[in-house]
Amino acid sequence: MTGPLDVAAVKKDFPVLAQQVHGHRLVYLDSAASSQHPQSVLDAMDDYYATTHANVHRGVYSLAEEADRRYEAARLAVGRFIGAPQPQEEVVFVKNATEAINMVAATWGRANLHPGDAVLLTDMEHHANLVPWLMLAEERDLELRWVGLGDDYRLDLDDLDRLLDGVKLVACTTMSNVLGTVTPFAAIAAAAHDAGAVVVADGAQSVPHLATDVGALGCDFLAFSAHKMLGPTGIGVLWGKAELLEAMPPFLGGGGMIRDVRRDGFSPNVLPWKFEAGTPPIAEAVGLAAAVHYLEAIGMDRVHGHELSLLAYAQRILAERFGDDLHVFGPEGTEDRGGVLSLAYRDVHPHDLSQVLDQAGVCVRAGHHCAKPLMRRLGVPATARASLYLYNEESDVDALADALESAGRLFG
Amino acid sequence: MTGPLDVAAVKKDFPVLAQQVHGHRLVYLDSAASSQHPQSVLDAMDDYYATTHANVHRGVYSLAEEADRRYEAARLAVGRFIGAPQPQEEVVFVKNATEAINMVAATWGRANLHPGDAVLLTDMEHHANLVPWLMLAEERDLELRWVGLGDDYRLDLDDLDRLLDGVKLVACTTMSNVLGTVTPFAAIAAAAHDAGAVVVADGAQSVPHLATDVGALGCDFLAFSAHKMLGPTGIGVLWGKAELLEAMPPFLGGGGMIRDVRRDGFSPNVLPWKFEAGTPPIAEAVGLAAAVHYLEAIGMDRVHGHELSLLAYAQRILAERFGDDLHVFGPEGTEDRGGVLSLAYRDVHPHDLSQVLDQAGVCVRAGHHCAKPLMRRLGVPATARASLYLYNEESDVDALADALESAGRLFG
Amino acid sequence: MMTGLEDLYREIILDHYRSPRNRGELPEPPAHRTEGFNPLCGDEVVVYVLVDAGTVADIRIAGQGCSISQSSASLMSAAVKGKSVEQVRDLIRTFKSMMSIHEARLEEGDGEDGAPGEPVDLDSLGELAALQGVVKFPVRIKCATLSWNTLAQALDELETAGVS
Amino acid sequence: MMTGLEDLYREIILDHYRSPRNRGELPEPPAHRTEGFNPLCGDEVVVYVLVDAGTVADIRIAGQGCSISQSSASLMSAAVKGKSVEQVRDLIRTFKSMMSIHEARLEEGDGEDGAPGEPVDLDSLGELAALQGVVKFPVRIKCATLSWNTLAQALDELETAGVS
Ligand SMILES: Cc1ncc(COP(=O)(O)O)c(C=O)c1O
Ligand SMILES: Cc1ncc(COP(=O)(O)O)c(C=O)c1O
Repeated sequence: MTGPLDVAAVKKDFPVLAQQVHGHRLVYLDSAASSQHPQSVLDAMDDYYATTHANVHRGVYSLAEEADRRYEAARLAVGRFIGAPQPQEEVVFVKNATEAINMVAATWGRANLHPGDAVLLTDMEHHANLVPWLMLAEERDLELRWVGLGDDYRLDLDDLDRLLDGVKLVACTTMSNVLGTVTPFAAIAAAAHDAGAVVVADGAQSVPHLATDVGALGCDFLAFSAHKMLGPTGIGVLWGKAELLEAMPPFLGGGGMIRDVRRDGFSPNVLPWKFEAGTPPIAEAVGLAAAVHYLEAIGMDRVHGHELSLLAYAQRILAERFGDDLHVFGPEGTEDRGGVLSLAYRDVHPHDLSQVLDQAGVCVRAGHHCAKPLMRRLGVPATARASLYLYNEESDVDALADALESAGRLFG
Repeated sequence: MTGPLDVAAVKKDFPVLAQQVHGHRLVYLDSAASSQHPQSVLDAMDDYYATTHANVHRGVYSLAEEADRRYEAARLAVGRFIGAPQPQEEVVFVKNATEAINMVAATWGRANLHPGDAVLLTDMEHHANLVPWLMLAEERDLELRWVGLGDDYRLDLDDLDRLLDGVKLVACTTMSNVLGTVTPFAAIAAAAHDAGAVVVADGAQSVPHLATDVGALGCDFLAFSAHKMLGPTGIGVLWGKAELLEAMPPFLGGGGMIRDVRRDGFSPNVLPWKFEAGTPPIAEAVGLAAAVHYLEAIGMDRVHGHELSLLAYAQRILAERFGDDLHVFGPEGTEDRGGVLSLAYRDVHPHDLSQVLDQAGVCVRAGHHCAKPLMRRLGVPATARASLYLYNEESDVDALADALESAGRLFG
Repeated sequence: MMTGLEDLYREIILDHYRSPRNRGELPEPPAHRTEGFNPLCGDEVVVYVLVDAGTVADIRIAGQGCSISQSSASLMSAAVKGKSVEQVRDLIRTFKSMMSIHEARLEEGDGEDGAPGEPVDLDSLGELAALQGVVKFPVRIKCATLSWNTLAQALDELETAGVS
Repeated sequence: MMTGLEDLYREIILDHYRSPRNRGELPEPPAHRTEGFNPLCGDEVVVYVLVDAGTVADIRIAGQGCSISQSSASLMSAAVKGKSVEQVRDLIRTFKSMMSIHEARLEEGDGEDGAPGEPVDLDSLGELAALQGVVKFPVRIKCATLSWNTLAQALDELETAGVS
């Protein structure tokens, strides 16, 4: 697993990248919003549907047994990918990272947070890791505290000890989807645990791009989505420590999550099914497992290395070609950094930028990136965000720079 | 759309049905648990992934715009399929029918049900339409009332007026997944509305098999899942009347469901996005739309007609060949009936029955079918359930009967 | 200019974007202030409207947004000033129907050849007709209609308050 | 018999299913009663166990279930009666490891050629070894282990209560 990534070979695995857009080759720079899919992921799902689909957990016949086997095998594959000590119990399939965090808020949160209790968030969080806590704070009259953002686009941890004092829960991203900043999560988690808090990691951005080990992160819960890591839409993951999951009340009620149901009550099933009410995303789990296998075959260190070298290239090219006309909201250099470039180009509005770039086949995301509090902190309503993944190469960065130049001419 | 269904042609559309199981052709009789998929549904999802995948709702570039268009077009297709008056606002994509019902309980329920309020359920409900109300009843100290089951396997409505007196919410299935009984939903809904109650329809079993019109049903909410109607796993639908959805608090918090977020609070987005937190099941919506188109091209009346004639055939053949050795839990004949046959064969346990049938390639579901209170009412721990869909034919029923005979010999 | 974009970025639009008309605030009261958000992109518009004797006597626009939302707001402000509330409501209706994508198109169309839901008298829109190219870029429609929806809401609020 | 099923439905299993041993109840106290559920299929087993001086002096099985869960319970009752609690715990462990599917197999295997997680001394299991064919039918494993898990829970409860 050493040596550089063979991007040309990787690109061939992704059918969508053969697209032409407005007569140009597709330059997909929006993987932080959602990534593309290798053929092997699509094939795994098609094969599942065409040979073994059946509902899981309850079927005795061969088809259902095989569906069950593939679904549970996906759980093991995902668990291994993130270093889960007890994958069979601790990996819960949900619909997306957002549901994973909501589940923690609605179960652990409702069971353990009481009026006046403090929850610590950061100025970098995605709405998925904000709104569930805002909702719970309103319902339960909680105190919300905030780790601020430094001028270097990193978390300002000077005050951490004071902020942690008496805190019951810390919810923090492992990597900002706007700034690309990789947070010092393990240090925060250790301090939070010392202060007696439970720690939720929003891993939506880091799990697809960095080797992940829940033990090393030191989190109690980890949330992420398949669609940002080469997997399908419709499935995400909540990993939680078994003893915490055990003690939590269930989230949604329905089939599969019960041990018994009577007219006057029910008892919940064992882990992880207690948290998987209704028919789960079976084909999607199979697709996610195929995505995990694809990433593992390449190696996450190689994926990350590739992204950092592209990032360095982009930082250099953009500075050379645009100088002060272009601002990147994010740490300089490649330390504590993923391949996300949030751009402000002169005073061209990000929407207009993205529209003009699209004409050259270049896909970047314009908007607040579901991080409105962070946008307010940055003093802009929106940015144009280019984000990199294993299928991007230097020519994609060049295409971005060329298209930025056209936009400059248009909005002169 | 008249004339009988061309089953041979239909079967060719379903790749899984070309499978061999233990040397026999696959006889899939478990569509009430989850249906199989025509190639067109798989193709629609593959095409989406291979040509247009991007995250929805926020992208300016062409790929994202097309993803958005297909996602919202799916909403319209689903809305039209169920006769939704305002599909663009009223059709909410969720992960499955179970989540749809939980959402109603957690939002409308929490906002409107207070200690002592009464909720009316029936003895026929699936756990998906029981456990959410049991959970809410415990949290809110609600009174649960029950419409009983008659000896004819239909709801016993003699007491309905008394039961409805003072009731705030009625949650009722449109078709039992165990008995095949089609409930007199419109009459119940009308009486419930007269009593001032809000009415939730669990349409998981009827929407895939019967022409559906939410106006004719008279429900306020309708829940169903794609995977039982030729669509993918990972997506379901909550339809709700716009004015009720408007007034409800949001369910999950996160990206896409907000209008604005500040450190001290948030305001929700407009319908339907207010209820769609996080990245939705985009490819799955595209697949569901393809399933809807497939069903519409055949015509739901033809689908249902086909199932009823198969049901009649099955009822006759099973009675002829097994007489009193075989009991069907469900209404006699085809009136108020879908193609579900819950069987008890001598005293062979359903698990053993299903196992033996599997050896002949015949897939039936053994168990409580997520309806434990109903099982207790029927006085059995489980049944073996054969369920029919548009791709089944008389030879499938014959294969079932032959396999039952082998089981009889083994457990004689 | 790159192909395709000329329909979106007409000269008149770029002009209103670069030199927005009626930018600023009005004292309230007597003016009425209403905020509008585009939740998808973060654009915010603030409309200050002064209604006097059934007429939009003055209007100012504040907030931030892209060229489409800003120019649309600017064009709107120029178009409504001095008109009766009734005329303004008509104009809002006409403008929004120019901007509406027909449902059939959303479901069946290829994203390029759609026609608006109802026939629209473009002549009655004057300079505003320059925005019709936006319909070809569905995501931008919300940008173009943001200020119009906000103005409509402002008028509704005033009506509820019994002012107009 | 149809091919493949003979591994599951061995004659000895069908015999215990048709004529279950130690079926019934025991008065409690002195016996201890524990219920077990298979949430996936609705099978319920009730184990009555009488522990006296560190020995399973008597055991009875009630409840409902399929041939596998019923015969497994019957075979279990015959195997544990008269044994010391410690011996019974050993037997439970051995039986469950015969029934365990190795994780690697779940992930990579084809569902037919799996081997149990640890080598199991089948000889020590006597008649119980007849249940090893169940491993080839993963969904049925929970049927076979239901009574064993319930008995283990009963012994745990007794230990907690300080009885054994
Ligand atoms: C009547 C009924 N309601 C609800 C459900 C739940 O559907 P899902 O598991 O897709 O959420 C089912 C299917 O299992 C059902 O048959
Ligand atoms: C940091 C972060 N957290 C959470 C999410 C939410 O992911 P999803 O929309 O898949 O639920 C995202 C992606 O949008 C993200 O970037």
